[in-house]
Amino acid sequence: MPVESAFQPKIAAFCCNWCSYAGADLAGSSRLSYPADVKIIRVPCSCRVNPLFILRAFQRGADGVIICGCHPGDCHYTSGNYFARRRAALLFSMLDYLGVESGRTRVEWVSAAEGQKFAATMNDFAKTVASLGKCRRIGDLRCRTSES
Amino acid sequence: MKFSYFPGCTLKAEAGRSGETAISAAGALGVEVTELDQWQCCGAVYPLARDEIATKLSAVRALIDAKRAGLPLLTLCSACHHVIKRVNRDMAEDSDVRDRVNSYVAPEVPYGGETKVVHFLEMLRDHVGFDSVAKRVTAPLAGQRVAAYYGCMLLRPSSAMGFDDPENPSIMEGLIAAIGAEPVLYPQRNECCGGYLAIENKGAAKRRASEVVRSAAEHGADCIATTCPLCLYNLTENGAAGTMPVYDLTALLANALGLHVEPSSGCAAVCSVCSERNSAHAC
Amino acid sequence: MTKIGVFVCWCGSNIAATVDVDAVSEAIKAAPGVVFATNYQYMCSEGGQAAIRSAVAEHGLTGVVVCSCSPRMHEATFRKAAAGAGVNPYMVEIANIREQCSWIHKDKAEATAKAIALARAAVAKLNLDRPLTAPETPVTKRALVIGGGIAGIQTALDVADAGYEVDVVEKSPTIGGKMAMLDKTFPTLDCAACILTPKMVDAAAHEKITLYTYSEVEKVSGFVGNFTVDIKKRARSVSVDRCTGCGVCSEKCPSKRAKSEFDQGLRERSAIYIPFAQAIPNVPVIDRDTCLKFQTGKCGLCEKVCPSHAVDYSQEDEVITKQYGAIVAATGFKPIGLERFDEYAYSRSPDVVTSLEFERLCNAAGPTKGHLVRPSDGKEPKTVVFVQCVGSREASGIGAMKGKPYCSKICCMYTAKHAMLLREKYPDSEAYVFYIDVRTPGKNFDEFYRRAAEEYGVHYIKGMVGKVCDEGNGRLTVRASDLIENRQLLIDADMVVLAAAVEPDPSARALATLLTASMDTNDFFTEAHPKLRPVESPTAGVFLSGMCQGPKDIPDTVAQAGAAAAKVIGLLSKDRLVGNPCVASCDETLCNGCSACERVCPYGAISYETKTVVDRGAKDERRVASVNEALCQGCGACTVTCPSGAMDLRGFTGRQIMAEVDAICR
Amino acid sequence: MRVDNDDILRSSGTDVRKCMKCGKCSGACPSFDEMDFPPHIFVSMVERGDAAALLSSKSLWTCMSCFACVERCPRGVEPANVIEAVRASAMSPQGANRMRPEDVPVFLGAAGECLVPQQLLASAFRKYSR
Repeated sequence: MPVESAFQPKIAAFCCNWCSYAGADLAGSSRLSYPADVKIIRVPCSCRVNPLFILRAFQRGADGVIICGCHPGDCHYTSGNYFARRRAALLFSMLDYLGVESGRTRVEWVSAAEGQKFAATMNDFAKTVASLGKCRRIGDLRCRTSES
Repeated sequence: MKFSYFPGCTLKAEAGRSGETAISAAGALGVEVTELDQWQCCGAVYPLARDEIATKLSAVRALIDAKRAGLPLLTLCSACHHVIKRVNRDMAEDSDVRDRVNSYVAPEVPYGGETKVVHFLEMLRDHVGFDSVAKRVTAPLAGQRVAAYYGCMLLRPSSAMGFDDPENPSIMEGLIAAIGAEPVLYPQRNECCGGYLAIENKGAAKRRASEVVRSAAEHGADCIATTCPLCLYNLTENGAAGTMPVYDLTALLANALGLHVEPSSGCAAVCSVCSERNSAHAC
Repeated sequence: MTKIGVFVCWCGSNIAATVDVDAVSEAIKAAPGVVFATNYQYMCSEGGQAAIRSAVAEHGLTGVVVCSCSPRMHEATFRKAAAGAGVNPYMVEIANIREQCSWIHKDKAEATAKAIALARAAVAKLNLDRPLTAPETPVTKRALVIGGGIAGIQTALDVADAGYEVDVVEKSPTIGGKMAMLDKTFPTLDCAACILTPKMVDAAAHEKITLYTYSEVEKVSGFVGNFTVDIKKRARSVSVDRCTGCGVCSEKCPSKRAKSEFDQGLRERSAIYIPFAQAIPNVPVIDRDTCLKFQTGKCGLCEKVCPSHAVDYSQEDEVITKQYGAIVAATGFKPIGLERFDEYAYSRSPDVVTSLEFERLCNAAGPTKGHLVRPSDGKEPKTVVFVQCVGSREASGIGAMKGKPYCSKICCMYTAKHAMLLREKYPDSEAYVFYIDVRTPGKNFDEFYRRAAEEYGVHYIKGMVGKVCDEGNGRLTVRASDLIENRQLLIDADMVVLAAAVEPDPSARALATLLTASMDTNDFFTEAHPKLRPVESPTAGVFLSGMCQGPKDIPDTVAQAGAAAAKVIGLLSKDRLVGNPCVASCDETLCNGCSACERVCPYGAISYETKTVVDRGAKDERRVASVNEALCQGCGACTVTCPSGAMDLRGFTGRQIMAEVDAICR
Repeated sequence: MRVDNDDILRSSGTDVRKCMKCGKCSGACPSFDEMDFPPHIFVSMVERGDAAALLSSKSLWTCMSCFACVERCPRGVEPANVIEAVRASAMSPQGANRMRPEDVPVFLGAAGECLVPQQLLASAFRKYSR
């Protein structure tokens, strides 16, 4: 992949096991590319994503964090995605207040059938994050490795 | 039991005596009623437009005066009751209306719908109790088959008025039974009398009012009783045309309590003969 | 410290063409805990699995990372392989370097770097994995069906036919439910009793089925496979064993003023009564509220006249406790009360009836012996107006809603049936049906409705009734709109039939609490998944049959009843249930007893108990959360809700996920 | 005459999109026979943005605001409010009032006393002018 700029954002994508992770698999088996900067962490449900995980990611130098879950009403555990949505709304507005731009955080619903949407979402998100540049606001110097 | 009282224009003007009748009946039942010092017309019709503020102001002023007196606000005319109760609900629940009205009226303490608006019938049912009314009746209307006429404004919209079951009400029948008469149920009792159409389209108002009177007659009523001055007028002038007496229910109450009300002039037919327990008594 | 072996799969060229597998296995050797790393052509093949086994033996591995395809594909394979090699199967992590890497990237250096990062994340997580054991519980091979209508009967018969014991608990004195009240059924017009009563008899006669009528579920504890249920058998005051069902008691009973529940109040019944002729059991019950013996102490006539000495006034309620592996809710429905719909004059006029009342008036075993007449004066109706959607499809406006927001689903069809029955009985009668939409999806349903209009001459009018006036002379005036012709109609009618919305039986709410089964805002039971698990409650071991889950007609109800039975049979056929060990657990030393987790748990798996907690050597009485591992499905909602960090999810602990975050943000 | 459909939607304060076109309002309306456009058509036309066509409707002056439609609507739409909103729009141009102060004296007696209940005059005046 041609590298347009030296900056390659680090993006953590939390995907629920039942919909979004399967959607990512479908994107893979359909050979739909998205940037290698996006790395997926599998969780049973989007509601397992503790706000602390997101803060940790930014502290450790992530430039963007996205949570993907089942569409509203389709949660494998009936209501987990609603919890995730509410928690994310609160956390993201606080992060925005702290200077972590709202473009760096996102919640997206991706079903197991939406490989196309998964790839498109990741491409779009990566592009947005890249345009925002390095996230320095809450990164912890002590957590920086020498290479960064 | 003490109440502030909002008489409204009609009961002060041509039907003036019916307001006084009601108040004296209340007095006889041990209810102390104080007319608000100053009041303006309620607005006559509740403005259905949400953004309409000016026409709600006088109702709010009355509500604020009652709040100052620390008393529930008693109403008698259906229209006044309807307007004041709905405006009060807006003040309690619609922050937009509340803010705009408060900034316009500028009371010492912002008004937020604190006053309880009570119709005369509710006062009798909930504060005096129909049983107590029955006990004080000295001249029961035995043998009279009285058809209660509710009209629209007391009952609807029920979520705002919270007065009675809008489709199968019972409060007036309760009072009719308490004063010794026999209530007559008929399907038109909660259908419109024609309302203000009487000005604009007398023919339509006549058709409506006649339908109400016909329905009451078919169900064997001797007379119709209502508490709304406009209904009283429409049913008398446009509906009954002399075929069926239409009374102000509070006058029937006063007579049953032995207050011997004089017949009212003009449209507001108030019966004085009932105390003689005469069933045929067109005024 | 976990001794980790990493196995990088080529997946033929699927991975190896884009990812430098040698580089990955080489780089990962430096990761903490990794003592062995290699790569192989096909890890999922027997050869790959053998490589795992030998590496475990050789290096004493206690954990395995496989860098391969999606865990959704082969996680189970590799867990099994690890278990075969003596490694705890939950000490296996998969790094998905195919779907998430080789298949979506073209640049080999970039893909290789990402594969290494993903492998590192898996290793980081595995370092914090702990061996887990999937819980196993035995299964009680008996099912409980709550509700004895057509749904409950069908489920019970299907489960019993598969050879399992089934108990049916029914709160009324007989099984049969609402279907027993119906006259004909759509779209075939066959008689409801003719097809239902044989099933009732089958259920009663089935050696595997026990019926508890006039009984209620009082208490439920336990979990899937192992429920313990208290059933209260209310006192019938008549011995089921002795009674022969001769009916002399009901005949002689002097108290005959109670309204018959079965006949929708259209007939009066005695205090000792059998609801209807084909009732099962065919044993009367004494309604103690109207019985003179119980109310005044005087009477006792039924006891005297009973030839088999079955009447027993001293009977008391009895509670029995039984074990079940599965529970089926089949609590059914009722039509809504029409107190708030008096624009239709329902409470004013006896000739304004609900559809269920109309059904009884048509029924040969009903209060009029099938002679369809007006309840007020017993005259045959000539003009009948049917009003659909009474209380269905409502929305709240300035006030609270009077009815229900949903479509009741069955009204369009039974109204067509009723109109046809009327026209068949009285060819000179007129039937008007006021409808908003006619909804007839179903096999032969639309044809049925069209027959009503075309062959039976039923007048279908798109519009709604605004007011019904009881004119007091035996006439009803119906005022309604005709939207197609844009006019208002005044119809002089003899009867008005209201298609009242359906609602869940009121007993369902309390039952849902007992079962910790969730309900929607309308008190219908919620299914585990609206598409894929329609007959299961989110609570494991609880299944749904019939109207308690949503409005349904008889064909749908029977189909769902069978589906619920299949699920029950699938559960009971297992000797032991293997659970998911990746469930929530509570660190009692951290728990502050706030109950936040209990509220978010969709499965009712969390309860609170007061117990002695040893915290840093000190003993303390505390109210702490406790997770029922058989009920927990492992979603993790509680873990994030917990303000003190006491709740964690095994297999996906906070530390594990943090470690993954750290690894990929490196 | 020009009318802003959005103004009508706003001032009626009701959500006409909730209407499921059952026609119960027109089945309940006691003034139906006096109307050219009955209540359900008012709601429908305002919903599709065609309130202008209603400005000359006879129904504006024959709706009695009895709230039967409001009370009985199963969807919480308030047809009477929609009619009132259109009525207000129809009267907004100068001189478009249906009732003028000079129309009042016919209802007064020789001594200036009201020949009809004052409430009737007041309500009609409020409804027919602004």
